[in-house]
Amino acid sequence: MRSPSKTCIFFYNPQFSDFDPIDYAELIRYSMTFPNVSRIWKYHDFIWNEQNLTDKIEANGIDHLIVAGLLPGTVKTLFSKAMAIAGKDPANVILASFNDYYTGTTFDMDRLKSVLACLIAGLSYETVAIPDENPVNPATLVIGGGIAGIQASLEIAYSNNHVYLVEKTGTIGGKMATFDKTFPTLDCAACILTPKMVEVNQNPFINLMTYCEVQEVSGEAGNYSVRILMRARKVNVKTCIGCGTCTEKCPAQAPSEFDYGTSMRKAIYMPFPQAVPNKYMIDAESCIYLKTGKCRACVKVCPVPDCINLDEQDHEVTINVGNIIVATGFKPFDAKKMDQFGYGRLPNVLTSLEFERLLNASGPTGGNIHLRSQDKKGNWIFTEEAEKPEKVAIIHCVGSRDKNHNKYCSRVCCMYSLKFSHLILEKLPGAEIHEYFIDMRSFGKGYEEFYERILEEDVSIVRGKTAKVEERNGKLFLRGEDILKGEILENTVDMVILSIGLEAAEETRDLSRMLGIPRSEDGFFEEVHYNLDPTATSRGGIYLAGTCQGPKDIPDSVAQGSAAAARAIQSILKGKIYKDLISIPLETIEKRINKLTLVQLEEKHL
Amino acid sequence: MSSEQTNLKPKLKLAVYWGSACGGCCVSVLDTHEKLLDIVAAADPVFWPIALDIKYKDVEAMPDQSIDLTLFNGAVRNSENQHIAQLLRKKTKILVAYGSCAYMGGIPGLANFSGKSEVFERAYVETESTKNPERIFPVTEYPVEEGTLKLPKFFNDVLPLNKVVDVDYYIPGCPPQSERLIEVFTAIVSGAQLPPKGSVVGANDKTNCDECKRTKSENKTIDRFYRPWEIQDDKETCFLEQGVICMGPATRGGCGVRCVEGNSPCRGCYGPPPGATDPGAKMMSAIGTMINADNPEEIDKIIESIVDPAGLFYRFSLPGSILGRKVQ
Amino acid sequence: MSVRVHPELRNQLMQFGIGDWNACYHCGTCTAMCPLSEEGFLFPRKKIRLMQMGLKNEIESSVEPWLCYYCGDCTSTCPRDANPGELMMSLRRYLTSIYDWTGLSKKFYTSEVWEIGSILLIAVLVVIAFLIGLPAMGYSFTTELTSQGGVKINSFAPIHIIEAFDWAMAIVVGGLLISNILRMYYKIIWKHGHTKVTFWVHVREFWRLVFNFSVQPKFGKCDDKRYWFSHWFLMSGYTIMFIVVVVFLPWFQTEKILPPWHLQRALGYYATFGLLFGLLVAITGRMRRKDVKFYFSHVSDWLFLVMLTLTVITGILIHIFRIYGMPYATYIFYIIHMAVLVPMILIEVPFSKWSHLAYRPFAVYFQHLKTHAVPRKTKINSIN
Amino acid sequence: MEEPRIGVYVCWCGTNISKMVDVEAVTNEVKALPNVTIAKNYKYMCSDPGQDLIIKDIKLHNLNRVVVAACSPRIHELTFRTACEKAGINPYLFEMANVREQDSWVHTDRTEATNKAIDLVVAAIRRVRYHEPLQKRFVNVNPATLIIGGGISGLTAALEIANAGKQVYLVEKSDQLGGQVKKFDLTFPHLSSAQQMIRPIVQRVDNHPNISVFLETEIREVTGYIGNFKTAISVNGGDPVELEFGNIIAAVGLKPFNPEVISEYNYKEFPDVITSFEFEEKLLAGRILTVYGKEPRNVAIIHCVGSRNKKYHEYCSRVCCMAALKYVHQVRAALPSANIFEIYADMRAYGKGHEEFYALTTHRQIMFLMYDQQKKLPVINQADRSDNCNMIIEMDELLSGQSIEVPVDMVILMVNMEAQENVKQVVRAIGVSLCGNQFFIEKHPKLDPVATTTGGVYIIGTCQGPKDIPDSVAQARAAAARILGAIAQGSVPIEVTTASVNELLCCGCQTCIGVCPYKAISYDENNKVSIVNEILCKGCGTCGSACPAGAIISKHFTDLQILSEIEGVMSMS
Amino acid sequence: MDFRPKIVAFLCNWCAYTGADLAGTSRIHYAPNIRIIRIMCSGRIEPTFILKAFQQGADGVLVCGCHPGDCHYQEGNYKCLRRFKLLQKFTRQMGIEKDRLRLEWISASEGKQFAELVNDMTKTLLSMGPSKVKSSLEVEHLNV
Repeated sequence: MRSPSKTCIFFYNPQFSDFDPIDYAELIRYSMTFPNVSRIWKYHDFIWNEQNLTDKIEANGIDHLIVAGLLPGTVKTLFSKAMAIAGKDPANVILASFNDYYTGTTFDMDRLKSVLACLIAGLSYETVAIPDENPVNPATLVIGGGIAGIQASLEIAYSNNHVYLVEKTGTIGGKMATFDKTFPTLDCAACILTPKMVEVNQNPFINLMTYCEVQEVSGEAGNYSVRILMRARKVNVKTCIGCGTCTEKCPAQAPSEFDYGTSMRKAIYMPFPQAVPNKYMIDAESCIYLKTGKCRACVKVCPVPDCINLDEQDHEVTINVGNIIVATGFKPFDAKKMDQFGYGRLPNVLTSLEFERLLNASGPTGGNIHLRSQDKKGNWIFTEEAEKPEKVAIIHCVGSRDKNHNKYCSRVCCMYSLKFSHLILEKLPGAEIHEYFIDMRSFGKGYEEFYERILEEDVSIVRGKTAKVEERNGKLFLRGEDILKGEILENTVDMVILSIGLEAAEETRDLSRMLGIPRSEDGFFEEVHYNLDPTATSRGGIYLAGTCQGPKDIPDSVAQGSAAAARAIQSILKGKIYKDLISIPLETIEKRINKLTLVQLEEKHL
Repeated sequence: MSSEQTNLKPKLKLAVYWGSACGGCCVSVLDTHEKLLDIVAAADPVFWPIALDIKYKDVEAMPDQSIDLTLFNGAVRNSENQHIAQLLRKKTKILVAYGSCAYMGGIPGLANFSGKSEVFERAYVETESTKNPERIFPVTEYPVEEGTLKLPKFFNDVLPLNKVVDVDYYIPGCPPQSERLIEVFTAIVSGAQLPPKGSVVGANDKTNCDECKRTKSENKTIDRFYRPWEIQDDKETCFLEQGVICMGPATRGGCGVRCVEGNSPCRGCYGPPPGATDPGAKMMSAIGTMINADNPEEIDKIIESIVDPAGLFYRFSLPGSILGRKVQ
Repeated sequence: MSVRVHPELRNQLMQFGIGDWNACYHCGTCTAMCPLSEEGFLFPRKKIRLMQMGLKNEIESSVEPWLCYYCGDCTSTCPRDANPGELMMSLRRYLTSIYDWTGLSKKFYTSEVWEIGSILLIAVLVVIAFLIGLPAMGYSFTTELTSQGGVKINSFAPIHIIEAFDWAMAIVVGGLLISNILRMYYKIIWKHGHTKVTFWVHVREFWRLVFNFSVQPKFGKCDDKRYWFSHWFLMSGYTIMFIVVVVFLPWFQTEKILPPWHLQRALGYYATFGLLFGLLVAITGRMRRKDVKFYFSHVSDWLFLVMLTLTVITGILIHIFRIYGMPYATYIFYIIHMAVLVPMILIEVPFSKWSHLAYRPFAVYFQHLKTHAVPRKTKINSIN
Repeated sequence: MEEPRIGVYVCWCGTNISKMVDVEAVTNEVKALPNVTIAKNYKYMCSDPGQDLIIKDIKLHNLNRVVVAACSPRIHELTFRTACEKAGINPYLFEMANVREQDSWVHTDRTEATNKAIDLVVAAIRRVRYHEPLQKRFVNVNPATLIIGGGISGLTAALEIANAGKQVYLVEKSDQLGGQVKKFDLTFPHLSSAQQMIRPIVQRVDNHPNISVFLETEIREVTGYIGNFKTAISVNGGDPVELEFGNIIAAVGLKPFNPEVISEYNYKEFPDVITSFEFEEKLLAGRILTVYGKEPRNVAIIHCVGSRNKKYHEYCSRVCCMAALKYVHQVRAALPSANIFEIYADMRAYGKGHEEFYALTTHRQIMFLMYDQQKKLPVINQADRSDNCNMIIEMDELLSGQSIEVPVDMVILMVNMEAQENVKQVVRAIGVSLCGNQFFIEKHPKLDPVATTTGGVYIIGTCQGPKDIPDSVAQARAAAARILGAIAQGSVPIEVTTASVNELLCCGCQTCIGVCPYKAISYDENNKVSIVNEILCKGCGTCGSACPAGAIISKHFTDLQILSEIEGVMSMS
Repeated sequence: MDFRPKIVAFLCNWCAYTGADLAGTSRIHYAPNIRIIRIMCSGRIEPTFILKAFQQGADGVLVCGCHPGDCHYQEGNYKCLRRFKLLQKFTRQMGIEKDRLRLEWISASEGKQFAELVNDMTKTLLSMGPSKVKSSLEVEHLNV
């Protein structure tokens, strides 16, 4: 593209996006300063039909058109058509989609101006706006020890570079570790994940920091200094032999986070048998000693001298890193918000995650599916004594695809629900299973085949989301519509599984503030470019991986984990790293545009 | 004994026996020509049915372990062979399975493609020169006025020697090359360090191609197999590359590649090399690899040109092979 | 044979109310949420589907819109912006216009000018009738009071004339209404090629009409019973008043002041209270816009409420002024009363919102006719 | 070789194994076997404590052989080998018995399953006796990388690696870079311009000092091995150029499905039935016109053409739904009054911002119609004059239960994405395998989506399975990460279980040489024996079975080892 | 005791063995009569192994590799096929019934097919009865 002769700009802001935080007047003023900009139209003072448009083009002898605004693509074809009719090259209809440069809360006007400036000069913003470079500190910080974080850490470690892997909980493994089997191949999550976890623990280049949280991040690309809170585990990770005597003796109980509360764990505990590090830890909230100052049972029985130190305090460390990879994952949708399904009120309405634990051999029922039942004290608990469900219903899209909750689709629910059906049939042959879905989204590799397979199995898969779940004489009564049959569908089951969606994790908000990376409307972190840079952020040296960027299945998270690592490794190999994209002032952009032709520019910045 | 005799090195006691054999092996001993004198000089033949008139009872009378070296040739076909084999084992220090038959079953071993009944049927009824309408077959005991005539029991299977008794060494060949015999014999006589028990002696570890003078290349792809008389052998290139199955690559050297020298493919009498468990299987595997086709039909077509794989690949070794005999 | 889809129908439907039926992605929540949706008569989703696909005939032949009493559960649980409740409302408006052969209904619903215009016109005519018509006919009113000190109302509004007019109006309105109901019957039952309903069934099921008209049990099924009561109270009040005014006017519009416990007054008071209560609930609801059912208000909704309220209030005033012997006030308000009442009846009952008082119970009746319909010997063209 | 001292460990795998296999029985059964020093069972052998158990025993009972009966060796063989190594014995003196995937998970009779487990463990024990220590070997990595395919993923990977200052050879079969994206007008869901996106990338690649681009070039044969590959390419018929590189990325992408085979759609018969790709051409040209040069009054978009249907392709093409929704906006903008029909099966708006985009689309005056992509496809027929439209689509509409007819003037078929014609050739050249759908098989469907079973060869983008731009780009970077990592390390481990020739037995018949697919065997004229280049050798062992003289040893899969394994599985019956 | 046929199976590591694993991970149940031996490539399978299995008393031998064209080592499965064909001709001569020795292609994604294969083969073997290879080798008069 050489600098176009006669350009005109249409500012477009579609009716159906009611919020319009862009100061168009300012942009117009700015664009007028360019000599080759002949005309500018604002949305409202222009009749949006081809006739009018064609006339304008012919009348003003326009050969380049820039359509700028939010989702200008919605009208692009109108413009290309007009150009074609006017006998001009439709390829000269250029879009300035501001939504690609949305910085979360506001629009950075300078950035929008830069974009316009580039396009007016016939250049693409991405080519001109290449930030300056900093020297880079070879160490990398990975926040979050889920599969994405693990993958990223390992990738970097493989390149013989140092990684700090900071994990909030007492073990790495994240959500995946709590799953029983993974779709569509149904290989057991632990079996494929644990080797990687072990690897992380053994890899000399990875400094594993579990039970830690990032407190503050300062500095810029290539040299961030990060303050990390190291929670008191109160058990010495180095000396603990993981024998478990302490747990046996510990009198205090609390619901197990790992089992999503479907079982109890002691105050001194190991999150799960294959936890990494495979060491115990103390939960200050439930520890009797820490509340009353009495007990110390664990200390008494611990075979290792002063391995347990109940008085250990939290402390902070500060590390310096060149790159940061954010892989904080997701938090499950709170099913209580949808009262019509009675989660929280009805004991045998479970979330999908709870059910994963129920399926899992190391879960509360040793991998057998039992109903929740009341113990002597009347608490609802899972035991292997309890009855097994004969009829199970699985409701898709709980909290997803719903304007009252999360507008977006959570991407994995359809598949894991199908997986559930299969696993239930396997564990409870002859069980009656009903799946209620809206659209079956089995899009991944081998997913459709899996769906087909389940269809052949003895499961009723019904199009039509259940509307409500009520208790009727001890059983669960569902009412829904069978869309395809066009019938009301009423059903009484023993257990209901809610396929809950994924939401941005709590820490996302704080982190986005600390790291200065925007979040999109759905609350997940915003990548710098939807298509071209799904794992990078507008901050230099800060990358995203896994579900913190949006709902994802395991392979996609893993791919992103590696992808994020790529940039880090790249910068380390080069010894240099790009600064923040937003750090480039408008003047610089303008200078570059004026000074350089595209080719020189390319050469300089490669 | 005279005094000068006493300071002489004591001579070895040598036995040579033929089980189910053609006699070729015994002849191969004689084929040592003048070297035979050296043998006799070093060893007294104490039992050798074709050469000396010594009865079984004489052997039975001998003290155990009194014979130093026994060359047992021929396979074990009947109770007599078995009896003598066991007897000689008792009396002998070094029992050598001499020749292909004793080693692997040899040509008689081909009888294992059928059973006793078929053999009798063929031998005593069907053979063109036989007239036996009453279908009279040999029996182990037959009463006459003088008493009962006895015949050894005819076994259903042909067995290599080592399936009947424990064998010290094997000298392969049909028959073994006399030079090899001499080598082995002198080794024993000289009291040299003998190889571990159970090894094949009088043959090479490497297979025949090693000595074969024909030109060999890597392009061993076969579109059709030929039997030797079906093609004009160019007398230079490897038989396999001409499409003629030559057992050379899967057969121990030691014979001096005589057959190939005589422009006839190796037939494998020297048996498998140390690396191979089963004589025919390795060759089949190799030959299979050479078939130049990918789709089943073509492959079948090419294989058709191998008329009798079993007979071809196990000509000398069926009883000694993994399967040992045809399934009954 | 298969039916042709009509994308353009949406443009017509648009005029009958708010609602973006394309937003519906058919999760079925609304139908399942709805306490009134029952086997064979499923809504709202199925009806939304008809609207989406512009299946005109299928829409016209459906009773379901009338079976919906707009509790709003569907709308509040709808995961998209489809707003099923309001869509059903729009459908009812559309159907009313379809049943009406005069085509006025469509005009009234789709053009505010037409609706308000015609109301004003009639109002003016009424006023003229009183100010010019009656005097012209030689009627002159007196201001002297009765022995009880009440206003001599009949001197102003000669009972036989008013009664005659009432009857006339009743016949016109009734005629229109009946003809529309017949059209409704035709579209819902008759036109249905592949089923027929025996005469006996018509007779046997008739009680449902009466029952549903008087008790409105369906409305009762909606989650919030208050609305049912207020609506029923209003409806019963209205009906009583209607009957009394049209059929028993001489007995009702008396100059003699009867004791309060007298049936005439008792009925009057009951109706008044019923109307007032119902109106209060509806108006406050529509103003507060807290409840989904009241969230969206079409012009026709407001117009009707306003007019009815005016009618009631003027009615009350007339009553008071008459008893306390204030002739002028009485007469003036009598005119206003009529000026509001007449257009309300003429426009609302046959052509607009008020027609539902007839359509709803009939819909239930037809619904049951449908359920007892027996198939004719024609192939059914539907994949379910 | 010293007398084997074998330690046998049976894993419960929680209940995965112990539920169906009596691990105690197995342990007791094998305790007494010759050479077995100890036999134990444990809940999770793969866990740290489990591994420690082995390590301790090795030291305590100076074991020199280890057998673990647990899951598939494909999962944990490495884990336990590493454990053995930690304990100071050679990792190859270890053998694994697969009693989960191939026993406890597939059988229902506990005794049978247990017997089978015993057989398998015994076999492992017999086998491991003959295991020999093998040494890990490394090769240096050539920092250059070959990328096959100049689509968005190939380009991204190229830039990613080149920007790290490493050489990239980018080979593209067509005459221009940009791949499928180059054929698009807009991208979903932000409706940004695909052209504006791809053009600068292509320019960057073209002008990048570290990237050499070869257009109209195909890779026929790649020799060598991880870290040191070689290929000869001839740029459009010119004399061949020799390239050397350490890693390979396959990004050959997919090609659109040809709907002619679907009789219902009468593609080709009706000129106004076009594929999504043909429609993109129209969009780029600026005009949406029927063959009669008129603007269509009715446009239908049919989803899942060739997808999700066993007759054509069972898999979902993952992008069509969103692309179709994108078209709604584009058609609507150009033809404000046209009727648009979206004929779909399931609306798969799963990605970030997709569902929102779907919701947005519903506001653009469009009619959604649902059909059954498995059982009954819509049928496109010629319309009568009376219909005043070109074609009529007859279909059974699922959401309404009506069989309907839809008037249309133009039909856009959202065609499925399927494998390129030359995929087999590429696969053969770089030595990866294809799955049933002709997609490249990744090393692990979950945890290793971009690597393959062949070291140094990576697969990215749609050739691994259909995906949209962000997912392809993410994969591209993922592969880049691996390669940059390897380059940073400088060397990578290579195949250990190779073949080798016992020169004392080799008779020089040269049967083996022609057999090797990797040209790893050559003939040594002086010693008259064959010799194996153990770096080229990938350890398939076919030479081993081809050698008539039994002179070739396939390490870790020797005749002796396999034969004793056979004896092992049969020994208990 | 009732006859439980025993099948010795040689599976290539990349396709067949993975397929068998997939059958496991997908919990597709099949007859427990099979004993799987893993080799890297079907091209490694030698007649010796198969004969050995029969000699040891296997009632059936199953050989599985990648589908033609899909071999992880490019053409190992073709070599396997050729050898197999030749061997088959031999085993038939040796009186081993055809159905006791099978070669099938199983891809990494064909867990289901593998399970079906095993069940099918088990069924045939059950109907055929035990293999006589081993028994014909037991020579009655040796222990004289």
